[in-house]
Amino acid sequence: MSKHGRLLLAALAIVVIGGLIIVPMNFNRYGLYILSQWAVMTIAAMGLNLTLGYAGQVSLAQGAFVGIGAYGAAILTTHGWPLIASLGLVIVICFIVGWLLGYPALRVQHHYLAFVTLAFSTLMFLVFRNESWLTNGIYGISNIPRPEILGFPTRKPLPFYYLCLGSLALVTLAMWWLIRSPWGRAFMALRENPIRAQSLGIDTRRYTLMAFAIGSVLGGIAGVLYAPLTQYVDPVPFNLQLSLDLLMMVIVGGSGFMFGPFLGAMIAVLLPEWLRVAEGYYLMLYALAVIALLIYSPTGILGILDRYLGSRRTQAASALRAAAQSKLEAAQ
Amino acid sequence: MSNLLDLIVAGLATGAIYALVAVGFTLLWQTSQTINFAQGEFVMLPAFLMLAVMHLGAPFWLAVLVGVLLSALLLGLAFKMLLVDPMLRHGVLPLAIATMALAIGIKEAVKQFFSAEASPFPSIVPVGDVSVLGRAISLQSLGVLAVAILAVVGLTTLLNRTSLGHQMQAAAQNPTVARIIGVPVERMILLTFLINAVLVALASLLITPIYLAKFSSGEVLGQAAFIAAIVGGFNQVRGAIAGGLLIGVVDNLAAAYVSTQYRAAVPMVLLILVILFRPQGLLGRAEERTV
Amino acid sequence: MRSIILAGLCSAMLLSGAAYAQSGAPIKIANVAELSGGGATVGTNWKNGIDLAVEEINAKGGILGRKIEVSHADSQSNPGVARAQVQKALDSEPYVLLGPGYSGSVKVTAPLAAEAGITQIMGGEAAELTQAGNKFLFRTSFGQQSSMPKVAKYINDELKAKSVAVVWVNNDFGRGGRDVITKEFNRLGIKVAADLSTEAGQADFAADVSKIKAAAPDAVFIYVNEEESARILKEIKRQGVTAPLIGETTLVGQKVIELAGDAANGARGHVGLTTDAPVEAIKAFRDRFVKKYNYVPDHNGLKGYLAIYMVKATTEKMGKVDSKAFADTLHGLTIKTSTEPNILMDVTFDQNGDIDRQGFLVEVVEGKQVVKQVLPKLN
Amino acid sequence: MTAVLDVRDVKKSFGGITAVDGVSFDVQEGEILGLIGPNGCGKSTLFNCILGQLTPSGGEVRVDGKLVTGQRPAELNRLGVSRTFQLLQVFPKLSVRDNLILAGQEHRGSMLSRLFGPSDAGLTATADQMIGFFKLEHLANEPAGGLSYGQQKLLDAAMAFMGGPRLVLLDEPAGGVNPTMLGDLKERLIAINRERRATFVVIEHNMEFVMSLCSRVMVMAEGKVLAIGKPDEIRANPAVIEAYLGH
Repeated sequence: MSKHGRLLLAALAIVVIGGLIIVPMNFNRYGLYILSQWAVMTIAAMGLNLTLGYAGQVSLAQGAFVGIGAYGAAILTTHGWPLIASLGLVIVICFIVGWLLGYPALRVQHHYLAFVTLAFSTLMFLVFRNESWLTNGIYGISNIPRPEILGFPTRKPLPFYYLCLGSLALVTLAMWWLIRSPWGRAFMALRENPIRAQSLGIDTRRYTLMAFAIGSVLGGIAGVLYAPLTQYVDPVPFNLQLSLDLLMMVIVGGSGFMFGPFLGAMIAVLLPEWLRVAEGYYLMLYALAVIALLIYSPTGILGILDRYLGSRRTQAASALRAAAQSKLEAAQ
Repeated sequence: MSNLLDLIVAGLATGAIYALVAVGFTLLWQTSQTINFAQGEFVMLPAFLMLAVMHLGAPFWLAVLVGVLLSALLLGLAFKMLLVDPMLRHGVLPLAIATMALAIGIKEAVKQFFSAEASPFPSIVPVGDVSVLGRAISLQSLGVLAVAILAVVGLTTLLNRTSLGHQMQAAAQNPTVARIIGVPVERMILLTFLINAVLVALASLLITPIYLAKFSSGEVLGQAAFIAAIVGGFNQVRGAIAGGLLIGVVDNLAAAYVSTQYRAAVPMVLLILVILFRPQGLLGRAEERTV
Repeated sequence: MRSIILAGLCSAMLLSGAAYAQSGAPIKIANVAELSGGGATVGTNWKNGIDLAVEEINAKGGILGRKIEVSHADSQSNPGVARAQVQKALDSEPYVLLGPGYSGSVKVTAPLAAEAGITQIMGGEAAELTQAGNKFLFRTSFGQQSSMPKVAKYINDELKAKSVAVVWVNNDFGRGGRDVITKEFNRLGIKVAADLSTEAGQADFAADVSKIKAAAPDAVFIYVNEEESARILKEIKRQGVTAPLIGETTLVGQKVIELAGDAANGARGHVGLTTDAPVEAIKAFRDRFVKKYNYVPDHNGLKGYLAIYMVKATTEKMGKVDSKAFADTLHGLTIKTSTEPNILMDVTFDQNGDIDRQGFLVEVVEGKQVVKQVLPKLN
Repeated sequence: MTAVLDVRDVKKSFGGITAVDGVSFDVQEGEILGLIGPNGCGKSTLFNCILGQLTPSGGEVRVDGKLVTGQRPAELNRLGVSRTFQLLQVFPKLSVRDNLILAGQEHRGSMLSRLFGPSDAGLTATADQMIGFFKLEHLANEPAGGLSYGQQKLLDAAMAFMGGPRLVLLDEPAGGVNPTMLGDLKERLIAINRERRATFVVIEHNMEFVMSLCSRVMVMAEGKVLAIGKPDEIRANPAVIEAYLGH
């Protein structure tokens, strides 16, 4: 990218971040709640984007990990644990369960893998619903407290929104670090050509499991925020539909793009709210919008941008090639 | 013992419903790698189309006819041309997501333009029970089973005995080669979409008297059919039938002998085991993979 | 940021509303209900009932000369979304909040309404909802804590059953009823011979019924939704179970009879609120509803309808539109059909927001509901 | 002196068909062994057996005297065995430089240290050196998918050398490459062979390329070794002429 483009991008980033911090100060509780929800879902979708978008492993179980995180936080904080400690435990649990869920991916791929993870998702829903001794079953867990962060209470909507936004920022930084690291490169190699990756010494088994484990941890983190956000957790939101929705966020935003989940979660969380003016028709319009978008760009919103940049890059590359060719011919 | 037999017979009757929905599902996968998450809604919709025609004062037979035609037009032709064609070359996932959105769209449309209430639907099979193996079983279920088996026999005959069928198989198995030897691949794929559309309309006609015409009735059906298709063999029409029947029976046995709270878990565990140890399905053949 | 514009518009409307408040500006009521997702049938009935009542009242000049304006929001049957929509509704400062219908969604939203000091009239039936000391929450129907003991008493006194099979749908509605009645059975010394959870939308009840058969209970208590009631009744008939079948509104309603045919005969149940009640006003309501919406409402349609008339009666009692005093007025209020015919049956609200009203024990005889016993209003 | 690669009696059959039928040979340090034979004679299957992509039905493979039969490709690669593929196998969405860094990174430190270490695993300089060596400087930041076929072939070969391998197995490196670039490629391979004492096994159909590049040539037919020897000997071998020119 040119220096000019980079500067433009940095300016855009500052405007967006500034906007996310300043504009909501005037929002009512509803607006803040929806934005917090967006931040939480973005974190979960980023996890799936790592597993699916970067490492190429189809998972329909991300919703189940949000559920594990939400239940973990709900159970522990209502028993007096601080949220940060529950977060620690949830991370460990999600890492282990995610790692184990990765094992089928070593045997089967693509749609078969999707079906295995789909089954896992349904099983987890049944556990949430049926194991009343732990989860209080269908009644759910209410009165989940909102935490105090460094002495600041987040009971009110605005501080809690900042907590979600701050968490999103931290997760984004960590993700950015991971994707730029040799691991990120290895994940992409796994997606694009696992056999070639192996021949270059990349332990595809371990990276596959890692992609599942880390992706699942992000799902868990989102869940840990979800519980105090709604202050009530029951099994219904964590059925298969959530996993499908998260998959949709990743694909619609643009799978394998760092900021795809931000846009995907925006479509999934904010678009229906905007469409509510259409009353009874809003979900229909929403479905149509998603279908139309996918028909227009099956690679998602960022796919449109990528196609545009891609065609410019190809032009530039072929110009370079032509130049090189003529130089070569001149030398002969 | 007689109890076990009862459960199996009842399970087969329910399984026949799943099987009928699963057949079209596998057809679409075979010819165009389309995983249709809206298949359940595809079964729900034709009944409402027929009800709509009946509301206009048409007799039942005419409503059925119009319903089947509309279904072929909407769920066959339009579905393929507007949704599948533009997205297919971008892989399975975007299309799968689009069908999920389509499922939401169909459900909401039916709820909005008809009703959120369940409506009864006239049965073409006489209502009543007959005694099978000493157990009362509803004629409607038997009707579904008969039609499911007929559909498979018909499809198998079509695919294996006619030149049209051979062309369809060629188009499904290796489109490139098929094109070279002069098979009109595009037309063959369109044909499978039309067959699926007619099958779901047929399923709708048979199932709705039992399930009632309700906007949400596709959810349970779609998921059960989905699992049935995978367990039976994603690329075999008779696999879908076997899978459907198996899921129907397993579900009942699970409720009776495992736990009613976890009955839904048993087919899922079966699904996981099948995928891990026999990914081509119980009756399927291994898919060719290129390294 | 469209929401800013929307918020701006809303506040502009509110301001202009305030200016005209004294000269008959509409009374704003917000409804948040399950209009899509698993509870869509519940929510849609509730919404239609509300709309019918509002239309009637507005046609007659409104409440205290002011028209009613209801906004409907969809909770997607998801507590998280319900919370967002209730927050949105509360931000626009409604007179009264209606809904939601799912007990979980009520639990997550009730503290918000209480904090805002807005009265919430909801459809949830779980026992615990009104026992948390929330002074702003009101029911539209019997909570399970008052309906289930009546059923248990009937099973004990009239049927003299010593063992009962309990069939329930595994959601908050079914589970709640099951938990309360099981407790009652324990108290009365009745054995639970089989405890069967079923799924919403379940098609095949063969396994469940064969378990009932194996348990050979003196009676079967069935607490599932109407469509599943019809399916299980058919299966019970098919497998030849002869024990008496007892349930609630969802077992003996007109819809079940229509769907189950012969198989519904003999089913008995406690009915708190039903369009089949032998009350002229309710029959008239049913006719009006069918005329407008072309189908027979379930009890949720009635609940929505009554919610609006509760608002009307309370407001007229106060003689002014005052959302702060609303809850206090409704506590302990008795609304009589003599003063408000469309409340359909005399009803009293206690300090918890629970209701007291006449109930019925009915049996399905030859495809018709027959009232066997009238359970009088307590106070 | 132990051979870098020692293959003893390797067999591989698929169902009833024996693709590789008891092949034995060894390769000494610094050697370039050519592997030729008609299509379907089992060359690529042999490669895959040596490299752990396939598990041999019988026989042993040793690298520097160490038994490696049945080890996974990634483990073998970290022991210093790398390869190129017959069909193009670069990572199209990664840049040329990232392709090369990727090819070397797993040889640096542990998985954990790579996560917290520099994002290029300290390989940018090495990668750029390799880019320069294969004359791809002007394309370093381009996605590999945008390169021409010949350029991708060069990149593919370059990737095989990033980990500083002891032994490189090249599967038809010259296939589809234009003559100018082919000369380049040969020159680079010879240079690497000399400078780094890397040992090569090369499958190739281009006779001229093989005969001028390799120190020894092995001929396979129907899963067996037909002949092995210096290029001149092979050229003169009647069995080879028979197999190639037909009956």
